[in-house]
Amino acid sequence: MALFLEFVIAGLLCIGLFAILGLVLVLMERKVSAYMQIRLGPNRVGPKGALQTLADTLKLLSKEGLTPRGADRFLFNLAPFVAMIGTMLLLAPIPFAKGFQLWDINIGVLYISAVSSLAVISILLAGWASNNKYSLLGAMRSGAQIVSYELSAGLSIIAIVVLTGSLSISDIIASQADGWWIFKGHLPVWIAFVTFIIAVTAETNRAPFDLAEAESELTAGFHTEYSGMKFALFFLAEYINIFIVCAIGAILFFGGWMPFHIGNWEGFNRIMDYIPSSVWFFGKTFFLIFVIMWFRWTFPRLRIDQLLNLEWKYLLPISMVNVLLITLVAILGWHF
Amino acid sequence: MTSEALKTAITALLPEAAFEDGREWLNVRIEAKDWKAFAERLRYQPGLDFDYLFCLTCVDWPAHMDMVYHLTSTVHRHTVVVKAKLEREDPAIDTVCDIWRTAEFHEREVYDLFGVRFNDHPDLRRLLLTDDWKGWPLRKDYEDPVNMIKL
Amino acid sequence: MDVGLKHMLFVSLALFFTGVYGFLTRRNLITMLMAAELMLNSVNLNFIAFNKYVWPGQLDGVFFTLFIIAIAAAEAAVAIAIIINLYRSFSSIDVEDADTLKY
Amino acid sequence: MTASTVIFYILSAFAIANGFLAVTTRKIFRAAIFLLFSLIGVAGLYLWMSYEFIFAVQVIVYVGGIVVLIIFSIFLTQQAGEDMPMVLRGRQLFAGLASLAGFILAWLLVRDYPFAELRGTSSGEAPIAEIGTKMLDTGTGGMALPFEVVSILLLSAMVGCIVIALKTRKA
Amino acid sequence: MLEEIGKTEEGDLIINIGPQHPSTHGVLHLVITLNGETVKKVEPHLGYIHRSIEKMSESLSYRQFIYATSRMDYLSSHINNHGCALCVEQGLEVEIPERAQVIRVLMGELTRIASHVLWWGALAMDVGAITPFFHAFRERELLNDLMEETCGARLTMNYMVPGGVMFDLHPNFQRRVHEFISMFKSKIGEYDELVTNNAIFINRMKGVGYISREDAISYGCSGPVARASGVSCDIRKLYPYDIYGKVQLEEVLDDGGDCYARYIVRMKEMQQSLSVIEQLIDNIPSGDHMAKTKAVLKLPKGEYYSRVETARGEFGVYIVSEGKMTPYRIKYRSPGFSNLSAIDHMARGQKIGDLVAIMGSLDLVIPDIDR
Amino acid sequence: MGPASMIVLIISAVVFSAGAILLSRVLVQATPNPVKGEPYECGVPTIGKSWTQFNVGYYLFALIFLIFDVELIFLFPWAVVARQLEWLALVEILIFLFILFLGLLYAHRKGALRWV
Amino acid sequence: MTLKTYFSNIFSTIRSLLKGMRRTGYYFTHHKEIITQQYPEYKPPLPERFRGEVVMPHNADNEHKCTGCTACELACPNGTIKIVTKQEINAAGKKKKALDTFVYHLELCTMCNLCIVACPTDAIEMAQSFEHSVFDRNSLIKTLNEPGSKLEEGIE
Amino acid sequence: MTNKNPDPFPGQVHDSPGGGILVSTLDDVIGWARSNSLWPLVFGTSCCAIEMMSTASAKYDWSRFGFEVARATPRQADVIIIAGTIVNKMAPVLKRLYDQMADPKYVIAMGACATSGGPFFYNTYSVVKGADHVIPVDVYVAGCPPRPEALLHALLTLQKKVRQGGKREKITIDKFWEQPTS
Ligand code: SF4
Ligand code: SF4
Ligand code: SF4
Repeated sequence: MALFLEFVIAGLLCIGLFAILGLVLVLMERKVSAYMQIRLGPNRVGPKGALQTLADTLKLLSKEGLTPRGADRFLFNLAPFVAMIGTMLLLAPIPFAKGFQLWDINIGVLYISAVSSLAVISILLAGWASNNKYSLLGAMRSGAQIVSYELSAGLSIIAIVVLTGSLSISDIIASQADGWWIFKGHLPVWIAFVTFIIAVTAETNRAPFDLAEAESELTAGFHTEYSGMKFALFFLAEYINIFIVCAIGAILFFGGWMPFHIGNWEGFNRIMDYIPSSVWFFGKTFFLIFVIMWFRWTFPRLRIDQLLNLEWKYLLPISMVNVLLITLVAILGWHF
Repeated sequence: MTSEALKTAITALLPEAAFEDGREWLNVRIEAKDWKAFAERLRYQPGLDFDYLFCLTCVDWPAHMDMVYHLTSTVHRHTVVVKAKLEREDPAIDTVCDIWRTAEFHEREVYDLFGVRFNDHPDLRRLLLTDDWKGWPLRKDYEDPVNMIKL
Repeated sequence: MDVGLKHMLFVSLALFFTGVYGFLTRRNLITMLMAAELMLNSVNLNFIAFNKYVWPGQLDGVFFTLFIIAIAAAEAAVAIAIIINLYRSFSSIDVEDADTLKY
Repeated sequence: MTASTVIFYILSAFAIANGFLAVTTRKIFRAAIFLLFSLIGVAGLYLWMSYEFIFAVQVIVYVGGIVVLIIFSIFLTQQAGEDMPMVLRGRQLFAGLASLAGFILAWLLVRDYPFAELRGTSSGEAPIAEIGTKMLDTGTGGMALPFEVVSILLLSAMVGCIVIALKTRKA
Repeated sequence: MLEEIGKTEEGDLIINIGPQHPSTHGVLHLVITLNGETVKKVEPHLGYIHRSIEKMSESLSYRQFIYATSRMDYLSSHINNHGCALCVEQGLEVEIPERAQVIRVLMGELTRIASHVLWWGALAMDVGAITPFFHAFRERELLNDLMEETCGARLTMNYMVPGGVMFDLHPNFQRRVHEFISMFKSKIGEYDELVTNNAIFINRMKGVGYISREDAISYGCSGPVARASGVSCDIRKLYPYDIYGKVQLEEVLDDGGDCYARYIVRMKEMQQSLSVIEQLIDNIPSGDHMAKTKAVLKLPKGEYYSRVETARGEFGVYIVSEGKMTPYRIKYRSPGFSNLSAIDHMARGQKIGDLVAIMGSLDLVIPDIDR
Repeated sequence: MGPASMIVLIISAVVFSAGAILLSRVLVQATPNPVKGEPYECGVPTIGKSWTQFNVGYYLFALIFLIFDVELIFLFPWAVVARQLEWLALVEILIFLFILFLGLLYAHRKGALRWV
Repeated sequence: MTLKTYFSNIFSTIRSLLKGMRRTGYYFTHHKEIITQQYPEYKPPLPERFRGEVVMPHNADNEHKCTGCTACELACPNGTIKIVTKQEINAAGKKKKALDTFVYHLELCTMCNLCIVACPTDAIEMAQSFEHSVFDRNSLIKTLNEPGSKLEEGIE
Repeated sequence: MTNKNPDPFPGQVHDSPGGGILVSTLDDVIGWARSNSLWPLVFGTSCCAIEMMSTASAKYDWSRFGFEVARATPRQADVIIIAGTIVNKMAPVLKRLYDQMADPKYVIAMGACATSGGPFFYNTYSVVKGADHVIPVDVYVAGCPPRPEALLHALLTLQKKVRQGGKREKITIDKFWEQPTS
């Protein structure tokens, strides 16, 4: 019974985290975009606009979620579920703070890259089931895009795995107790980091890689026909996905919840330790999220062939070579 | 080329062409049946090179219709206005959209609003109005009691 | 009743013969490929089950599965390339159509 | 019946049911999706047996790769919205009987075969480090050679794909 | 070659872009035939905003019809009004005070900048960068404000009337124009940072939507679209009206013929407009802002044609008068109409994403096309 | 919490989504009309069917992806032990990656990575 | 493509992208660049020439200057103004045309200013009000002369 | 630039005089949410659309009220701002867009054209004399074009209506424009 209760509590916690993260991230996106666009952004609803996204969510909740008549009803309604499950499952190995992790699975990062491929399925499902040309085109685009970029994302993860010798997320974090990889690892880690950020931006369908929902081309892409809560679930899943990939980025390159330490400055290190580990974790993650948002509000969108070119002719060969480079670094012990 | 020189050149091309006093540009009045051949000469004859059709329209007069073509040459920078008189009942004239590509849309527009048929036009459909529209709205006798509220 | 090797074998057999059924009834190359994938999967399941219950601690089953998956992927890729090629040539991927066209 | 047994039953029922749907549904796109679920069910069984690595491999290759490819090929070749033609009764019957018979036969064989089950002696896990070591091991029992051969296999598969696929592109 | 691309075959997909679509800048309806992502054919369907302005103008007096033209190409409403006013003045044979001429040119060039700035933001938005759009509006709002002070409206001005301009300049005008100039000069570098030099943007634009010089002429293109293909067609230069003959103005030409060339031409045109404004702003002659005209205007029987260079190209007004209070027939030659007709030519064989870029680079204003 | 967390997560995802969708069913009454169910295509009726077959160059990328995906899964176990095995690991992976790189090069040469 | 151009491509691309990011980053951190005006609280001072709607000013004695000459009605390009006149007997005992109702269709008005220019007595002018949102469009049809108002003395 | 007028969340828990607590009704909460999250459809036909863009732009910034999430598809939009003239050819499209929106949906007629045909009321053969001949309109805003502030005012007016649970009676329309399109 106690176990059952634990499960229920964990489930509720996850749902809560999920919902709150979604609200916060959407609000953050709107504020970030506003400031970059020399305007104020939401500030009327609730104090400083804090309740804006809550209002949006409640609005979407009280909006009709229609199913087009020609659509494959079953798959159409299934798609948001697949998206949600796929995203929710990714939460399992994320350590939100020291020792606060649902499941320290021993293949942690591999698990992440495996489960995240559910996202592409949900998009293909949604695109196909909608019985709409824009949706289908958008779904195909993002299918090709996501699977392509999975490769370089995977390769840059491997780069770190070579250094740590473990796939488990807790091991990866532990290996950075004396410094984050981004500082310890020389140029190859930087290359891996840049590839990783580009690849996950593409994998989460964010601008400048948002071809799946390229508004000026395909209206709303794969979720053109979705409305109300079904649309909201996609929206939510998209943002949580961003959170998760940024969390992975923070874990791999910035030491997850590890505080910032400098060599043997004891006093400094001790002060850093006082900051709760969860603050470190969320701070780093949100920084990466901000970077990804920064991309979105700065760059024009790539064209589909340029996008695939970038992956196949630039990122993939470079990260393949980079893996070799990092092996060399690891073997020679050139990292700090 | 000056107006005078143009006049001689055009008379040489098409002796039947009549000239009207234009304010700024030379106005040439021709028969509708001569238009196609004349247009080709205007476009391709060296020294004339009227390669830029910048305005194509129609005027509906009580008794007849006038097709009006404003042509200019980007080489010599001279301009000529060609007018062709059409029957009011079943107006028709040859298309020039193979000479000037822009004519394709302009002619469709004239067809749409005036009902002028352009022979050999590749795609003569209504352009601005719905396909099932009745009547030719820019004709002077057009009446539309439903949509048109007269002041 | 504890779950053991026999259970796994049952599942894998069921999957295998579902695949066989699909392979026999479908006439569409893509669906046939899907049925084949199902069968391959049941084989993989077998290997892992044997590895777990009969030779725990050894890794041969795991490696077999790994290689089978690799081969399956390569096979699927080539098969689909062929299917699409067929389709482009005959605008059909029905086995019987391909038959009559003597490909 | 422990929770883990229940989960086993759920997973296997999920895999088999979806597999069955995959071969019987008449909408080809749905068939692909059911196949996907069936594969996920199998992956779940791997996880249940604590072979996390195999689970991840299964998901990455099948869910993220093969099924996506199948879906693409469906988009490319099918009037995907339409039902596939009904299978002939007789053929259905024949295939059903044949596979049922095969299944029963095989099951009868397997059921009574005394496998040397070593239950409980080991957790049966396959730690990824061991897999890695063995994979790179050049000695006897090492998989270094097959490992390199895989790359050649993949290369040839890729070359094959490209040759086949480009044949029509040119045409 | 192009014809070959245009052939439809099995596996082609016909989709509608528009009438309600974010990148058609209004209500253009394109039916495009796609093969995969490649555009095989674009068929524009017009008329979703055909407001029968030509018919309406036939029953409006010569003072009244001008207001309707601000609603055609609303981004260059001053210049449109200018063209109409010129045409009527041609018939009335009135002499326009020099002050009015300068004011007209100033307003025209300010409008051109405002229009190009908006186009810049919208183009960036079309290719997916949203922030430039907001930055563009910052500059545009300044212009709107200063025009509002003088003309009393932000968009549909109806400021130029036969015989001059409706009001004299607002006392603040010169100061605010100076403010704008200094502000704009400091911002134009940011435009380059954000968009012009951006590698993604350049890749999206270069080599896309090519149209050769001959084709541009044949399609009747004008304005920046034609000039980007090397066609010299700036009315301000070729057939100067008002005081354009007296100012220093360089015609911006480029021979790239693609979207990037069109982009560069417009960017340089903004500089040119700025220089015209700088030449004039401190030398506005004093005098009347309007010539004396009769209360009721009647054009003598005859035909009148006048043309001006709007932000989009050559805008012509063709009036046939029977000597009455209202024109007998009026035809507006809109630059967008001809420019749009080339879109099929430009887009064939390109990707669907390119189509959006091409539309953006044509700077379409649909009511100007449909009238 | 271990593997059980997956079950918890799946259940909570389903509960969350289903709850939200059901709740929204209760909160709105929709007014249906005949056009609502038709596919949206910029406000005009669709031309032809939406579920037509597509002729796209995407699939070639998916094919090549599949190959590299398999490569990826072999890289993971390698990466874990790469540091211990040192040069052996480097050499083996050099050969492995080199062969695959040849494939990529071949694809590039043949124009398979070029968009059509 | 040589290896050198390959890498220099990459670097120039990254540099141009970073420049763009620096620009947006600058705006993100410099909030004084924000130009938003908060409308409902902050009502911008509108230039007096701004044309928001046509009004007819009345003086303290509820008198206006409109003689009912219909010049504005004629000048208006789209029939926004309807003048209803009546016959009135003035002080001298003569019968004279006078304004009865000045109907102004705000929903039709294009703010073109032609009526104002046309009016010989400057009886109407443009107001700067712009908050014309209503639930029912009939409420946009306005009568500009106040009930019981008269023509100002001395206006012909 | 502080927030001068925060819109209180009606769902909050109030202290009631009796010491207990009292939660606002569900309808209030929904009205609050809907009114504060009016996502417009990207729909502008002509000149007014430019002013609509200005309203979205930095100076007027309708995102302060949460209106900035302009959706390209009617499925996800809440309000159509008819910014511009509606002509006969466009009318069926507008109707279709409106029909395809998910409930609840609202309409703002922006500018003289959308309100009544405005500048094109007389002597035109193709202009619909007011968008409410095609779809029911909630708020009309006059002007040609209305200033951005005027559009903001219209949106705030609509908010008021929504918050009161504004149910609009459907306007019966004669369907002369409903010509079959081929
Ligand atoms: S401003 Fe123009 S439209 Fe309005 S009433 Fe006056 S003349 Fe008529
Ligand atoms: S407002 Fe002026 S123009 Fe109009 S009727 Fe009155 S006096 Fe005449
Ligand atoms: S109301 Fe005026 S500004 Fe708005 S669309 Fe109509 S004409 Fe243009």
